[in-house]
Amino acid sequence: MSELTKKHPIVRMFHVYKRYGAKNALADVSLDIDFNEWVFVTGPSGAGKSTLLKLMYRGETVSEGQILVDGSNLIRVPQGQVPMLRRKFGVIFQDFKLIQTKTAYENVALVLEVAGLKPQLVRKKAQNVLRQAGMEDKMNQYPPSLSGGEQQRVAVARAIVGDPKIILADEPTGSLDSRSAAIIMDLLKGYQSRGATIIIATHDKEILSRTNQRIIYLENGRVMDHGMRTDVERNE
Amino acid sequence: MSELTKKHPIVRMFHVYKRYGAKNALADVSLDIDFNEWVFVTGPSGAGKSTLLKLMYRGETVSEGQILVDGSNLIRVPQGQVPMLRRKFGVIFQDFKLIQTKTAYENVALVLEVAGLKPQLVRKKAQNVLRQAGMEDKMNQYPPSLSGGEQQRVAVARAIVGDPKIILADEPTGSLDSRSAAIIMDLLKGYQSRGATIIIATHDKEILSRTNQRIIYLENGRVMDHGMRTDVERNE
Amino acid sequence: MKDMADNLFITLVTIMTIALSILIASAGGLLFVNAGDVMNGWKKGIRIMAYITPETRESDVAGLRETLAKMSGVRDVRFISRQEGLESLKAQMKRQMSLIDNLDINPLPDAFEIFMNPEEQTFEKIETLAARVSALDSVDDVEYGQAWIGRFTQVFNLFKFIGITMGILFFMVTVFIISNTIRLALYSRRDEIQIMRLVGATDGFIQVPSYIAGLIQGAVGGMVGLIALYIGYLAISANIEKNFSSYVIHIRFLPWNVVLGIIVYSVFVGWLGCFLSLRQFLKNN
Amino acid sequence: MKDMADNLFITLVTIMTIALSILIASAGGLLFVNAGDVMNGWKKGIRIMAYITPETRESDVAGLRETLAKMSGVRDVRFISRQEGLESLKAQMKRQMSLIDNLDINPLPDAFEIFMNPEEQTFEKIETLAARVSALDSVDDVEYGQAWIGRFTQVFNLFKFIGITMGILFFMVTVFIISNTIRLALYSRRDEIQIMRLVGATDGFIQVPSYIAGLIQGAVGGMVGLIALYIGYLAISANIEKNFSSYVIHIRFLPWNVVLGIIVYSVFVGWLGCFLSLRQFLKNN
Ligand SMILES: Nc1ncnc2c1ncn2[C@@H]1O[C@H](COP(=O)(O)OP(=O)(O)OP(=O)(O)O)[C@@H](O)[C@H]1O
Ligand SMILES: Nc1ncnc2c1ncn2[C@@H]1O[C@H](COP(=O)(O)OP(=O)(O)OP(=O)(O)O)[C@@H](O)[C@H]1O
Ligand SMILES: [Mg+2]
Ligand SMILES: [Mg+2]
Repeated sequence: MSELTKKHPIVRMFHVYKRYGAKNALADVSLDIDFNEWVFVTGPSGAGKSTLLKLMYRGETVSEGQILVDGSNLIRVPQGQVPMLRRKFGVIFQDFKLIQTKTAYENVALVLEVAGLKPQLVRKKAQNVLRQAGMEDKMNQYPPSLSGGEQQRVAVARAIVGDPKIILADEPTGSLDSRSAAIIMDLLKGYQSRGATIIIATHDKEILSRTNQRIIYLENGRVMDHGMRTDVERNE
Repeated sequence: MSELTKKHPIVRMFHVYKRYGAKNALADVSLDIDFNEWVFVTGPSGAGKSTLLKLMYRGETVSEGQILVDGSNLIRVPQGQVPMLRRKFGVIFQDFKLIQTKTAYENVALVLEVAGLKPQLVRKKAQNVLRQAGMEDKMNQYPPSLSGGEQQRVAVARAIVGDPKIILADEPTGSLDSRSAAIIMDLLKGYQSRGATIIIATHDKEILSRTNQRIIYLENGRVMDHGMRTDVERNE
Repeated sequence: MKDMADNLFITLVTIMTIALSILIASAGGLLFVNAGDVMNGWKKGIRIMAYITPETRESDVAGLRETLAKMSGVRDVRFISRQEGLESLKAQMKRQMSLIDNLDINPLPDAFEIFMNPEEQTFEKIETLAARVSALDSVDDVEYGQAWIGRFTQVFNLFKFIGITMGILFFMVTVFIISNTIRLALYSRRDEIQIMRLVGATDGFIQVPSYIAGLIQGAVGGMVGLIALYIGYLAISANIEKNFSSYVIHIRFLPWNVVLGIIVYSVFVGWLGCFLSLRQFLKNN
Repeated sequence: MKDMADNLFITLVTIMTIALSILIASAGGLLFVNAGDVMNGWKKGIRIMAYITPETRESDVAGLRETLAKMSGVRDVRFISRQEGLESLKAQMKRQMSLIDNLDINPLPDAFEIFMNPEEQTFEKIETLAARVSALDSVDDVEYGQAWIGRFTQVFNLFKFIGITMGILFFMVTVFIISNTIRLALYSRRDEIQIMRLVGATDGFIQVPSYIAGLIQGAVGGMVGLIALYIGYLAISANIEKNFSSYVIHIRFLPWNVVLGIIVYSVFVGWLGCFLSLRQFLKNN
């Protein structure tokens, strides 16, 4: 990803505000995220990281401003097209959002069934991605019977199984020990190399200190630092 | 907590096993945790940390072995006494377990209402503890409208509000930035100094590397290292 | 509290379900009360006519009356002379009046009209008594009123049996539907209940609000059902009175003790629904 | 799948609710079908008697017959001579036979018995026709059978009206209860539905299983209800036949097209319940 490569922004935000009542969860956020880029979003608890990701897949709608995703303006996407928009994303939710009454395998397979894939293909892909996430032997367990880290790995598997253009990962290693976390980060790197754009919200100092990718620093809903890819070292 | 202080174990485990089907979530675990001690439990994802804590408050029952908590043998506690046993504990669950249809304040107050406290006392205590956790201005929000870290702080507030003898904290800083995490750890330290026993399951390298407390290291359901308080430095 | 809005919906569903059950069941009750009234009216009309043999002497008639009055099940005995008999026959036959006018002699015999105790008035008892009366020497023949009323009593009893069976069935159905509604309501609260237990709530603490809600829902549901029934009753009885003046029997509402019983019953149903669903729910969750 | 066990309970609740609704509603239907049979039997019995003035000549009687037969609503006209009239009167009066035996002359007039088309046989029509017949010169007097049957028709029509009103009410109640049961079932799946949407499921994808379940539940519920009704019917009709031989009218089951209609109806109710609850649910969640 050299500086010479021509930029193709896949996500563009223009003066975006998100208000909950009187509170600004996001205020005047403008940013571009390039096609195939790897970006970290960080900042203290309640800074607006999850909100930023939610706006991208239209889990929430903006209060003000505009967002372009892969060329289409989100406020112009009709309700009926929202499912299509969401299939461009693979989201690792901060609270996992696994369906408690479906097994790990069924949770992952659901994404492919929703997209209308053939049953044999669904089985092959879902099992493959669960294996990569190290959940091969537990794929028939229900989420309540999985450990926190195991649930997180299922959530990761679900996010990547559909080969999405953009992966939004909200604290994807929060419940994982460093070895498991490294496996997940490697998995995501593999996806980036196959063309996906990766956006990760995280507190993890260890991960942030090791990266040479761009880090967007939020505080109180505002972008405090756009952290261009060149400034590797960050002072929090 | 000098080595000279006479030990009063508040939690004792003797050859405890916990099986789920053929799998040993815990195998042959024996340990003593002293009154007013501060202990970390660590280990890779799926090692059995959460299971260990669950057994203590009888969220699960042992498959084999015995557990003594504050002098009473858990398998001898009749079903009707389980609520009393649980009131000895303040638990920060890994997945928070906040009631989604109650506000942050109501979630915290519930613990005191369950214990039969007077309404004015409930209000005073619950508000006080939410203030300490930095959630004063958001106590009337419902969990789904709180950020991950905010939910975690409500969970912490709920765990400590009842002045429990033992605090079980399962990954209490997993969703928190380092400054918020430090506030929580300070809060717990305050409770320890008032006589509580603190047991924390965590992956957090930063926290573990800074402590001079005992660290119990689990792997595959077995205790690999009892980490006496003197061996401060640990090799993972 | 946000759960109020969610719960409001479930509460309304429960109340409506109870109200509808009570409405249907008590409409059945209303039907029975009024059908019973009609039946009793008809029953009062049942009497046994004992025709006296022409040869019987005047003095023996008094003895016969005594004998009849002492028979078990007999409430009253009335003598009807042949003249009286002809008068009433004339009154009955408007059209064929000329027929009677043309009579030279009175062909009717003297008779006793025997009334029975309404409580003992079953079809079988009437038949037995009639047979015993008919066996008497001075009695020529016996006619027990409109025999079809006896038949009708049996049909009515059959319907009563069906009604009671359906009532019991309906009771079970109501309890079933309500306990299911409450269970579904609990079902949507199961995370909450699980968490309450984890923070040390006793089953009592968890149950009390459900029980209170169940009892209130039962009482309100019962009252709403009865009010709906009353409105329906007013509409129908007004309609009947307008169309039939007082020709058809006057229909009446359920007596107040039945109304009270229904409310007690619906509170009980609310409680039982809670009891059944909570017991099972708390065991399994 | 674990949700199968959870859903099984909710599915059973829905099916039982539909079955019970159908059972109660179709039991009402059964009652009406049979009451209608009885009414029709009675209606066939209604006729107008036109008594002919004694002065009417033999030749005019034929003309009168023509006139009567041509009147609107008249199906058939039968001449009853005074002899015939007396015979039938004798047959009717068993007890008072001696009374007729003592007659010197026949006091009865000749008469026409007029039968109406059953379709046009309303109370008003009977009265109108009777008035028109009575206005004829050669007619002395008119008697229209058991006037109470006319009254009864009105009572029956009132009950029919109540029945249809209750039927519509019941339809709404059924749809209400079922859509609520389904909504409560959806309610306990709302996290699942929310997550499905987040991973890109269309509303169609989410709805299809609910609709299929709704239709199947409707069909199964309808059939279970009808089977329960049929068992109840067999029990009751056996009971009636045992107790009353063929004295009381023979009761029959619902005709097959009504049975089919009820099943179609219950499938429709299952669908409508889904439709209403899904539409509202997906809008709000
Ligand atoms: N639905 C809502 N209603 C009201 N306030 C909300 C709502 N959703 C989010 N907020 C508020 O917006 C702010 C930003 O939330 P967000 O979840 O984006 O934080 P975050 O940066 O992800 O924090 P964390 O690291 O703790 O997860 C928080 O203060 C939160 O309380
Ligand atoms: N109800 C259950 N049924 C089957 N297996 C279970 C059940 N609960 C836990 N397990 C298994 O037991 C093992 C230990 O789980 P536990 O939650 O204690 O792990 P942990 O150390 O807390 O991991 P993490 O750091 O990921 O939270 C895991 O492999 C999990 O899959
Ligand atoms: Mg967040
Ligand atoms: Mg755990």
